[in-house]
Amino acid sequence: MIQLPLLNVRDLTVEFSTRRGIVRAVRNIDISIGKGETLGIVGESGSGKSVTSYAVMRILDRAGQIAGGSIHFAGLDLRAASERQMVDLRGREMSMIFQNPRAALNPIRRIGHQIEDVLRQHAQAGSADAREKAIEALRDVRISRPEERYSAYPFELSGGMCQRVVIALALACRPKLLIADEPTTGLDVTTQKAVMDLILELTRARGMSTILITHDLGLAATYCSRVVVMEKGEVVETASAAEIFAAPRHAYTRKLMRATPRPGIGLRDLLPDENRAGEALPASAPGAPLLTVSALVKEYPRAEAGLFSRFMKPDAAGAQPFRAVDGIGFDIKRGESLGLVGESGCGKSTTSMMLMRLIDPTAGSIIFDGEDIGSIPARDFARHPMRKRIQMVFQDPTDSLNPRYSAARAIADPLLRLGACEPRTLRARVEELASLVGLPGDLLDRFPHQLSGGQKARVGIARAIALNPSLVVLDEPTAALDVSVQALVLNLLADLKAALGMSYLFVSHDLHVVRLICDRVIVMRAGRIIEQGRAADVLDHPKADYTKELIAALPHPPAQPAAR
Amino acid sequence: MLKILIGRILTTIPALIGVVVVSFLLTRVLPGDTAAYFAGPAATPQAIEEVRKKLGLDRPLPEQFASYVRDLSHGNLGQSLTTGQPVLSDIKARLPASAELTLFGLVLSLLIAVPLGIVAAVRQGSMIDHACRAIVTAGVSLPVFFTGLLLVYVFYFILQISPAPLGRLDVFASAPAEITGFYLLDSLLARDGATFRASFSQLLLPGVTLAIFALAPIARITRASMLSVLSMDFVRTARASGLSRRKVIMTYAFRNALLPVVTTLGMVFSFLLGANVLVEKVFAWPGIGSYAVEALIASDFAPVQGFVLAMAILYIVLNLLIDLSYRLIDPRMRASS
Amino acid sequence: MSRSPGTGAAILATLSHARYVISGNPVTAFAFMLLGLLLFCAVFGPWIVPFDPLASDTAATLKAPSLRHWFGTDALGRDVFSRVVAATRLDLAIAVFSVALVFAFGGLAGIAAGFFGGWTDRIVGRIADTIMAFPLFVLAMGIVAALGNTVTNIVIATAIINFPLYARVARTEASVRREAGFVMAARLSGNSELRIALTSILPNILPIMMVQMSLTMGYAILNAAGLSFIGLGVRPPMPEWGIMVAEGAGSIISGEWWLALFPGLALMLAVFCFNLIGDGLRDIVDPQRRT
Amino acid sequence: MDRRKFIKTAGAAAAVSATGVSAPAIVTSAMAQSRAETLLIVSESGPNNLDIHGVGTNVPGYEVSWNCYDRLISHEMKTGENGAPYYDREKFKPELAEDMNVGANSVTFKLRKDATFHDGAPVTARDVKWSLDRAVSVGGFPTFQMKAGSLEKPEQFVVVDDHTVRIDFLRPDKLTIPDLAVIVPCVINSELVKKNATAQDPWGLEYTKQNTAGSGAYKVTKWTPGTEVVFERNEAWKCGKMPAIPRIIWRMVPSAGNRRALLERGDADISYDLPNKDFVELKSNPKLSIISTPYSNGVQYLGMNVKKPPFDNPKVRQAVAYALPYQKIMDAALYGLSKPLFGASAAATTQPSWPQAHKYNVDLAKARALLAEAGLADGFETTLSFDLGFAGVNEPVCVLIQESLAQIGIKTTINKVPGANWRTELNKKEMPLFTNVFSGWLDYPEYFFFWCYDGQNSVFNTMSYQNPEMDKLIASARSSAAAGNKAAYDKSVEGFVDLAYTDMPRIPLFQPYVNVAMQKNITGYQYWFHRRLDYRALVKA
Repeated sequence: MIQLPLLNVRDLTVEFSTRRGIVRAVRNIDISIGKGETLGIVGESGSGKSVTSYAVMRILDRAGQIAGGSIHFAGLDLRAASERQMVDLRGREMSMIFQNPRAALNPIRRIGHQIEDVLRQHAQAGSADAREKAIEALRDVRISRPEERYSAYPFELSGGMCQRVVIALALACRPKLLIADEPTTGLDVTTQKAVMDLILELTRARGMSTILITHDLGLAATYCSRVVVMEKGEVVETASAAEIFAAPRHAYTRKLMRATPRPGIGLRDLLPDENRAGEALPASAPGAPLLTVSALVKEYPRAEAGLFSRFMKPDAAGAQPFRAVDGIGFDIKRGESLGLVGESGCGKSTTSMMLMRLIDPTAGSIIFDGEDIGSIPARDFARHPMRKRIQMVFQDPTDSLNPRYSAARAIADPLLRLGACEPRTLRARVEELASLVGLPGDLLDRFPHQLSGGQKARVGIARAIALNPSLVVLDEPTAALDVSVQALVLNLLADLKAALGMSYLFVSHDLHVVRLICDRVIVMRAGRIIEQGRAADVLDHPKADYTKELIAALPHPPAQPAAR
Repeated sequence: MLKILIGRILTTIPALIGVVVVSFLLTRVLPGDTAAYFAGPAATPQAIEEVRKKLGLDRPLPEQFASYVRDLSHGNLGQSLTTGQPVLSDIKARLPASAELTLFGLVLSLLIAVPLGIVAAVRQGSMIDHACRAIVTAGVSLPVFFTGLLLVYVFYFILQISPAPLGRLDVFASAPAEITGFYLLDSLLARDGATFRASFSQLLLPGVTLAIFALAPIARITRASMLSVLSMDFVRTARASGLSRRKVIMTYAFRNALLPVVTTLGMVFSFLLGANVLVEKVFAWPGIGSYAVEALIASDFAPVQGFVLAMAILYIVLNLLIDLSYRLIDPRMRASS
Repeated sequence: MSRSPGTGAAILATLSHARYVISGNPVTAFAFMLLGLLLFCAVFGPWIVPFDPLASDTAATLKAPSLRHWFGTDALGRDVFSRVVAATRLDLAIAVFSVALVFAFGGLAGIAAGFFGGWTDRIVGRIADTIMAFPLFVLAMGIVAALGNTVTNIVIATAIINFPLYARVARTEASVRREAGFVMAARLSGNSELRIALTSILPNILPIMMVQMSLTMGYAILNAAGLSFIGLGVRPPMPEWGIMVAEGAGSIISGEWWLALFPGLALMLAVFCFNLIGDGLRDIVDPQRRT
Repeated sequence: MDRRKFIKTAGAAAAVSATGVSAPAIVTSAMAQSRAETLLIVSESGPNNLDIHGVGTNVPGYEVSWNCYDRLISHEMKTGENGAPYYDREKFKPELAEDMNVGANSVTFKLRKDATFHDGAPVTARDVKWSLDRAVSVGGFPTFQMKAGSLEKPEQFVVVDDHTVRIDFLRPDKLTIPDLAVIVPCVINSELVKKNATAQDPWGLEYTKQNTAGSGAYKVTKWTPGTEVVFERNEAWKCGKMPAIPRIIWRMVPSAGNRRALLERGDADISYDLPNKDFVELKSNPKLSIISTPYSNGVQYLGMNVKKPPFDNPKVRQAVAYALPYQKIMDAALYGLSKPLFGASAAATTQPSWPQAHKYNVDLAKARALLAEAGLADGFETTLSFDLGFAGVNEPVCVLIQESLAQIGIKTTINKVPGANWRTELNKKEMPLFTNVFSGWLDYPEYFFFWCYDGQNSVFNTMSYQNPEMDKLIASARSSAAAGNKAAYDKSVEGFVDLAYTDMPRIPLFQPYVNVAMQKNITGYQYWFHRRLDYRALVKA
């Protein structure tokens, strides 16, 4: 007897009506998943991987519709199913979990009630036993003291805990299929691992099929038996995980795999062959300390709330001042690239803001090239001659560009303000900077919303280096980028550093990336430095338990075939 | 909880001081001479000066202000020239009328506008959406006094289905025993169905007039807030968990959309209290708004100041209530206390 | 350096987006048509009206609408149609000037409050709170009564009562952007705080303020009408919708419905138009729909 | 739903519930009052004080005083020009007094023995003296009005015995007796009020402000300021025929349109402050009767400040008089509901009466010529002010005047003055051009001229007109009236009228009407000098 796949997607096309007309987000794709199977769908942003899953669940938003093909679930034609039938299927037969677990839960409803809602909707529980069953569902996802948590609101739980609740919600009715859409994006690595392990364990124990949608090849490789690679709305390759990593057939798959940072490779190895510049990366030779930080502290008092501000930000009064950075000290040498890593809330961003002199430290000193810039108030620093020597590249390239400035205007801004340039030569200098960061000249008159993520990142970098700074703080500069773009940007940064002789402070949560680009690394936790040392030493032979834990949690893609 | 309440009240003190000072100054620059009014139609200039001295209006402004504040602290809001009564008792007598009318209008408006807003959001871009928008906008585009007169004309004069626009009760009916000052409630409490019906029918037209005016802001914010909530992740989660459409919209989306609606309600309420001024004039409603307007036209300081002060206090109380309802709606607020 | 090609492109993009929004939104399209009509009346009104809006004709008082007098005549025999058309200019002027005034003060104060925070925020907040604590219409009445009932004072009063609204919106938008990446980047580029507020914050919240402005324009006209109703409007014999409605309202019951109806309709259409445009603008500037 | 039926059923329901224990008594008694026994009056504004002696009592307050208090004497009725009852200036009738004896230096009143105050206390001569003392002592309007009849000092009022009062004259004055029949010299329950007086308030003004302490035909049983006044008939009233209507409800309805609607729908019984237009149109309503009577001794005029150029030049004033659109004003602003005061024929002789028509007519050529003579051929600019409180008439009047004056080159800006500020502005005597009404309770030409044209420059001489010749004529009219010299009196009156019309400091526009609209079943309306309603005579069929 031939075993029918649980889910069979054939020739699926999804269209969105936008103001530029009909856009096909997904084109003629075939995907199937058998019972008990774990399938990974991998692709970069815009590849249509999420749209596919929404189409399967039939929860596309108003503008989107299934234009062609078929979706069969357990033999039922989902395209033809009534909304009524779909409501019954969703949550009971097939469930979905999303990224950003905190946002995925109703913020003002007790989590227990949210689980009950699902149970009762699908008649899995009545009013008598709903509470009991909800608590049981919470217990299933390893939430300790589930009776207490039953009455908790999402904001009272950590991100990882929220994701467990979302999983409990999805699995409460014991569905046959679970679609996990980027379930761990935005979570810290240690949490990420715990959540993934939990999903895998539960679905295996219940014999469920799972679709894991992710941009992270490493994650897919670690957890999936079969992988579908999507690019621009099409499936480019489908194969077993082992197969796809051992012998990727499609060029895109190869490019993707190559661009994924992993241990044991160099920066240049991330690039596809055709982009690969001939010259090897020059080794950095750190000189004398450029910046010395000692006993740096930042405290935040809690602000009082006035009548006026109430509508915007209802916050509490009278709490203890909060120490975001708690007496740290380190230095950055000339030409050195220092990594600053840690999980969210560890104080790494606050530290970089203080170094940038955008906020004032509570205590401690920041000696830059012999001068204590920490004692200059942040508001006066804009006019200080040191200003041009410390610049920054921001995490979100979209947010960091004024929507009303063209690319050229954005790059020219520091040149105009800090007067490094004659007005006549301004355009030439902007074009020079653009070519330096690999931004085509014809894009210079475009506005941010007309540029791609990678292009915006390049504009941000061009702006940061416009004044030939000595130190550039890079705040997660590639976190919002796809891996293939990240590979290019990382290489660009390394080249620029070598060419212009700058020092970098590289703030990141991604240990793989830090290993590739940094000479030294500092590990922070709760405002303190846990460990610091040469990047290779710290990452290969961590001393602190916390560092060990971080490294252990990293997904490890299987060994790569040698670069051809 | 109490501490927060006190804290909130404390933060409103500067605004209260501002209101007292501004209303004092504003009424002092009003044209019209109180002394001349008191001195009577045929007074000589000396007689007017004498009265001025007697009323203390010849003293420098800061001194007058000090005595005004002194009186205030004793709960003395002065005397109204137009009604001849102490302002405090006037306001006490008239506030319930205004409050009842405004609340009635607000509730009526809510009952219509909120469902409209929800439907418009759920069916965004449909003809229903456009129709809702056109209707509520038309409502807010008419001056309230015009709407009021039109309603009187149609429902009282032409169709004869509405009682005479003669205030809160028919001339020949008597007010229910005062408990809350709200005739609807009081007559219910007294189990007096006839008075309830009578006061309800009087309340209907002015209430509708106000409600029409309040439709737009409420429907608009409901729609906007629903739209933004509907696009949130948790709504998608709810849909993906197979919750029924009704459950998703009402329990998940709407309750979350309520917060901005409640905020707007506060503003709409104080806005309506202002619009009330005109509606009360049209319907001979013995409320605080018409009282203030007449006083203002007559350059009668004390009632204007008293009215403004009463409204400021009402506004502050209202905001406290909104704060409290925030806490009811959103557990995050409770937690931050 | 040249910014024009980029700006031009941006304008084109905005226009095409506007066309997209309007094409999907018949109500907004209608509102823009209305606006065109209003502007036409405001500019050319005095030249296109069939009668002198101020000329009385005691031989033809209170005539019902006819071919000669489209909207009838008033108690002094003045042509209501001519008066309604001629009033457009004054009413739009009241709306435009009061909104411009409150935008200049309220908008900037709000930006300062949201962007600089601290004492600026506190002071602007207190001022806004104080104004909000007043019953707004009565405050406007008080101001006009105290300063005298001239057009200028009506404009000032309307601007003052709208101050909290503008300050609040501008403050929220500015404080949202205070920590935005591009603002920090502007700081790094050596821009002074004031310069950042004016070049980075202001242009970016302008679209949202435009929505606010459109909505309050309608409110300004209504406010002026309300003031007229209680006798604090503009001086006679200047035609103004509010005053015409207020005066005509008393005649509805005696059967001269045209006295209040036509100016009332004009007033309603104008307010309606501004409100709808405000809504439409919101759709146009809403970044969520602009993809 | 049928409204009447609704009221009835509502009443019935209340009556039924009254048999239960829970319903409060007030509900039933009030609801049971039948509509037929109640008169419903609607007006724009109500009293701010129930006592005319009070500080700043407004005009609606006078109506309360008139109906709730008695005076020593009152006027007889005669038939007016319009066929309706009109008070007879010349004939007095006793009210609290049963006999009046006028001597050369005093007048003596015998009081009714059976009259009682609302609380049952008898009305005595002491009450009368106390009341008159109060009127001349409290200051403000009552004292001013008493002075108009040479009643100035408490010593003038003498208690002869319990039921006899003598009033001594300060000087011979024809107006003394008429002034005792106006509203101010009302008789107040002195014992009751003294009980409620305080050291700061020896005349008990605070008490009478809220309570009626009189012997009149009605008493106020409920007063909600700004909303309603409820009167009940004084069943023990002795000073005249028992009024027909037991209960009066006076409701304030600010919107004129609504007042009209209430009348037309038959819900309100009577209203007297509607726009002229409504009265004209209501005349054709078969369900209503409208009575229009010209103000006695009242004129609406256009005043000019003669102290300041250009109106200091009589030629300019005459030019204005020739340029006013009198007929248009009559037609468009007043709907014909006024008595014209212009365009007397050139041959007409001046009468010894007031108000009377002047001989000016619209003659723009003459007006321009006069302006040119005054050296203002190109005209000038000025401001035309009016009282916003009476905008219904004033605004169209001013707009028409503005339009007309523009034709002779006088450009005017119209200035609306809020009602509260009007008197202040008048007192300043700085407005160059304005329209206003003056009317005197005492219907005598010299009375009018004494206040409005005399060189003493009273507040009512709003033009600041001072002319020794005019003063002489006014003085002679007063003295000859007191002396009873009719020929001299007539000559003086004709003299000052002529002078006023040549010098033209103020241009009479029209004599306003007081209009009353009521249901057909209401009869008995009387015109009084104070122009308010006398409830005592009204009958509801």
